[in-house]
Amino acid sequence: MLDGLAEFPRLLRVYDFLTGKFGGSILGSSFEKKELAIKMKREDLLPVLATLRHELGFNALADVIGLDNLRSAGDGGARFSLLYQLYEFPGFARLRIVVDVAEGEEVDSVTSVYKSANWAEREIFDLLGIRFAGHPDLRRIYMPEDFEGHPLRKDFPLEGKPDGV
Amino acid sequence: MAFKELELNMGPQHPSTHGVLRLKLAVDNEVVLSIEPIIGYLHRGMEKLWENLTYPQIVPLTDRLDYLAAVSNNLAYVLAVEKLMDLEIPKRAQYIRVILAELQRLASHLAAVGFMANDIGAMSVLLYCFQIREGILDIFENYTGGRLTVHGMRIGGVPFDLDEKVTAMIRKTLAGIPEKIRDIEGLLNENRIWKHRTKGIGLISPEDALARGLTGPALRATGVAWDIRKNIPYCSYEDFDFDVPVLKGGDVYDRYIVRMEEMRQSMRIIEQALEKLPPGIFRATVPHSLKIPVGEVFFTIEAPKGELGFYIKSNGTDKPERVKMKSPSFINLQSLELMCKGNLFSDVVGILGSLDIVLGEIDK
Amino acid sequence: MSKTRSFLRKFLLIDIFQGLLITLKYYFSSKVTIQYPEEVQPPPERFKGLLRLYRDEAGEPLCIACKACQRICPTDCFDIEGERREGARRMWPTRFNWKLDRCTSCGLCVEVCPTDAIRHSDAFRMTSLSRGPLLFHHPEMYLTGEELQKYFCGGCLR
Amino acid sequence: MTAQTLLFELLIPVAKIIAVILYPMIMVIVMIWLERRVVAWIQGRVGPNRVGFQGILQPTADALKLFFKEDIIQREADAFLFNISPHLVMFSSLLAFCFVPLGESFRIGGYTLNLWVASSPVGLLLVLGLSAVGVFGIIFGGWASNSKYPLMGALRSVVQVLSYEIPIGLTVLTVVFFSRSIDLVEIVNHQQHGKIWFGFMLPVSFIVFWISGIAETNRAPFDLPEAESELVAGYHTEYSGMKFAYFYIAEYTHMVLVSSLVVILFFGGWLPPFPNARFFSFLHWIPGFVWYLIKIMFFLYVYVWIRATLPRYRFDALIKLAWKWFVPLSMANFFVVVALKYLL
Repeated sequence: MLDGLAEFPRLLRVYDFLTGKFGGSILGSSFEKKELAIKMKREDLLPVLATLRHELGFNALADVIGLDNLRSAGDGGARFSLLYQLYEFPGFARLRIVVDVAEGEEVDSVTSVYKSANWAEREIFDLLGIRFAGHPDLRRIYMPEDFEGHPLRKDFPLEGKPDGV
Repeated sequence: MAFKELELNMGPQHPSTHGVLRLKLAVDNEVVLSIEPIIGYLHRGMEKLWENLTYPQIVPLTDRLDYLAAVSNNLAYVLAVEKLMDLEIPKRAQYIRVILAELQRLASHLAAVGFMANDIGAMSVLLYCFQIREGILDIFENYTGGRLTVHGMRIGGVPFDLDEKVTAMIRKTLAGIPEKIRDIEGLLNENRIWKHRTKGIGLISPEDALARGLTGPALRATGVAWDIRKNIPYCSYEDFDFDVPVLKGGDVYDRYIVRMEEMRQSMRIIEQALEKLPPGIFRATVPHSLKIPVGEVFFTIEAPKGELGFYIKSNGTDKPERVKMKSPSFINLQSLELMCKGNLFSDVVGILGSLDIVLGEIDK
Repeated sequence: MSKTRSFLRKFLLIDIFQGLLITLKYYFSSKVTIQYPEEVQPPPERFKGLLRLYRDEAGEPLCIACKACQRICPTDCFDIEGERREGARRMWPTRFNWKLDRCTSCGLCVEVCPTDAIRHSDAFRMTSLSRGPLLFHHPEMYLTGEELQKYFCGGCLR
Repeated sequence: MTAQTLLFELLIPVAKIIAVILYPMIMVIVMIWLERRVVAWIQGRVGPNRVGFQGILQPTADALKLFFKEDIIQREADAFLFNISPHLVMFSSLLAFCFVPLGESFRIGGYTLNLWVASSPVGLLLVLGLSAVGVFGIIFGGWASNSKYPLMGALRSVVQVLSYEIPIGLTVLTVVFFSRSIDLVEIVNHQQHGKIWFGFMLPVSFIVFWISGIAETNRAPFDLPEAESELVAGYHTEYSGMKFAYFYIAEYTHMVLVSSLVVILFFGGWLPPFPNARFFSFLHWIPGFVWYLIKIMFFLYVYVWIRATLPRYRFDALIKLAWKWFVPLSMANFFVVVALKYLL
């Protein structure tokens, strides 16, 4: 039981519901600074988000954050991790679903559940190179089409590639 | 005759796309069939830069995100870092921050209403809005020295104390604003052409708005009372009483009315904050070479354009591991397609103005 | 009643006349713009103008080449070298290059400088005919007023 | 060729023609300056005041700049149409000025000098027809620039001018019905002796004519064909240099033309305000031409005033306004006026 979660009944209810329904696929959860974060297996991302949206009322996806853990993951950790920041109106509860993605793995896109994920996933594809299966039109959003490489990766030089576009 | 839709290209250098945004439109003689915003012309790679700068060095860079509301960007980033460090901010600094943030909201809404009115043709309203906005920029210039890139926040508080000169200037400027706002409303609110160009245009339902993550005045115009200052109070907003204007129409006219109303509420907050300004220090002591233990935080504030958030992950060094900005304009722009469906080509300009997007924040 | 009143308002163009009256009021009100080169609004006291180095009363540079500003600058505009003269406790800057075209006038260096050597002046006319003058060397960091203008473009000294 | 005929048959008409060409040019220069100053003053700005005293020479500076600017023709543009359309627009409105009576005719030593080039019994029809010809220039210009925005600007202006021709025609009908002639000079004379001016006698016709006139010249709330914020610059986006100057001058000439029509038809062209009242007889000392100018300047000021205040109509509302409001209104107004004339 995470300490401090008790005073937040709404988050507690969500946490119990999720551990009940998806017990197997929860890899870990943390509750610091009054923010609940639950780490999930990559495969069950879509069903979890679907239930969160339809049954628990998390009707808006604020942001999808892509992390490159090249330097901080240490050994064994996955190269990338994706954070889905959800919030629920009118309860104003916040929830973060964390999913680890190894190099070259595909994550299924959540645009079917949350429309605002469309550009967020395109941005992550453009800057980090994580592909999203089932995304309506997965194209680069910032960089020109013929740009090779993904700038936000830790191994991408800050000054940019010398011969780059 | 084979149906051939006209492929139109608006931008990236177009008078009313508020910066370098390109809109690919398919138009069947004036009726918009499909619209696809293309962004990236102002991408400066902020997030890559941030990974190589120390925490205090990032603050001036956040000025350049939403360049019409620099102080709000500073506030969002600075509050996120302070939450990450669990740093206690003195009450006086919080009140000064609220005053600066609300002044910035006033200036940003004035710019938004001015640009929108100018796009729809009422060009004098733009000049009247900017006349008022100049007064607010002068306050910023007297307080921190910068008009647009204000750099008005530091980690731990505010750069200078709010001395008598600046307070008197704020009171004098605020005294003149209500009368000017009444003039603008007199020019627009009842004007039949304005109502015709904005009522029932760019409609979006509350469910669609929430599903697409719309936030800010655009969301509050669809009837969803979501204002982070009220619902998840930060930076001692709970000490002030102000109400959140919410309308049901969900069209361009209601967004305009919500913004005008929010300007009045901001002035109310500033007056209360000036009266109840507690004594004390205006900046907590923070070491110059700031090192933050490992942790992560996602913190959002109610910026003029919508819910502006910062996700910061620290790795114990003085440089953040990752800083991601959740930009309201980036997400609001995605619902432009839904709003423009079936409207005419000349409405796209009005809808884009009512969404109040800023490209610096979208392209990062 | 309100139906006919709104029809009358609409038919007699009341809203348009109301708007016209407001613009007429502004037509006769005082103008806010000033004639720039002739009248110049003096920048306020905390104005973040061109960065200048300052000397103490004895004419010695205040700057002790501690490179705090070089470290804090987000766009690294500074390139400073100092040397310690024998028997003195403090350092003197031998090289103080500052790239004006990289500076975003954020003011962090002014805050972090221990001896208040570098401060914002109220100069904002920074036009120059080429990129050369934008790289300031140590002696040029002390120029203010007329010599500064002459250094920039030596032009009309307006 | 006696000196007499040489003078009267050749020199005076030529001088008058030159005057009629110069008159709109000077009015355009004044209008450019007036527009920039008035819009500036309304918006709290000072407006151009550097070139010449209080910016008087600003229009000439603009003209010189445009004169020396490079005249770009698009590669795919249809060169012939592209070049001809500015002239079409310009000269149609200039030509119309020949029939506009600028002042009353007066006798100098046995010769009546009348201040108009040609006063034909069908003057009104000629002026209305010529002002409608200008539309061709806009259409050809927009079409020939072979790019999307000018094309849309041209299409918009076609529909707009056509649908506002009808209310203009109908309202002019009421005036002609009262003055029983379509000779502009006759209309003014009719308003002279003791009659109330048509503007006050037929207020509805005046309002409808004036607003349709604004729409006819693509100005103020109806400036869709050249809506800056939507179509970049509408039909004259691709034009630069002198060709753009032609369009620019043509627009102002057209504005002056419509204002003079309003003044002549509804406010007694060159008549002093109270033509017959004994008490105001001193007003006759000011020549008719000056009265005509004062009235025109008022209407030109209102043009600019409206432009600075009102937002722009959307295209479908513009057409709805014409067909659903103005056409029936002017028709009903005509019948009412006719009925009143016979009943009273």
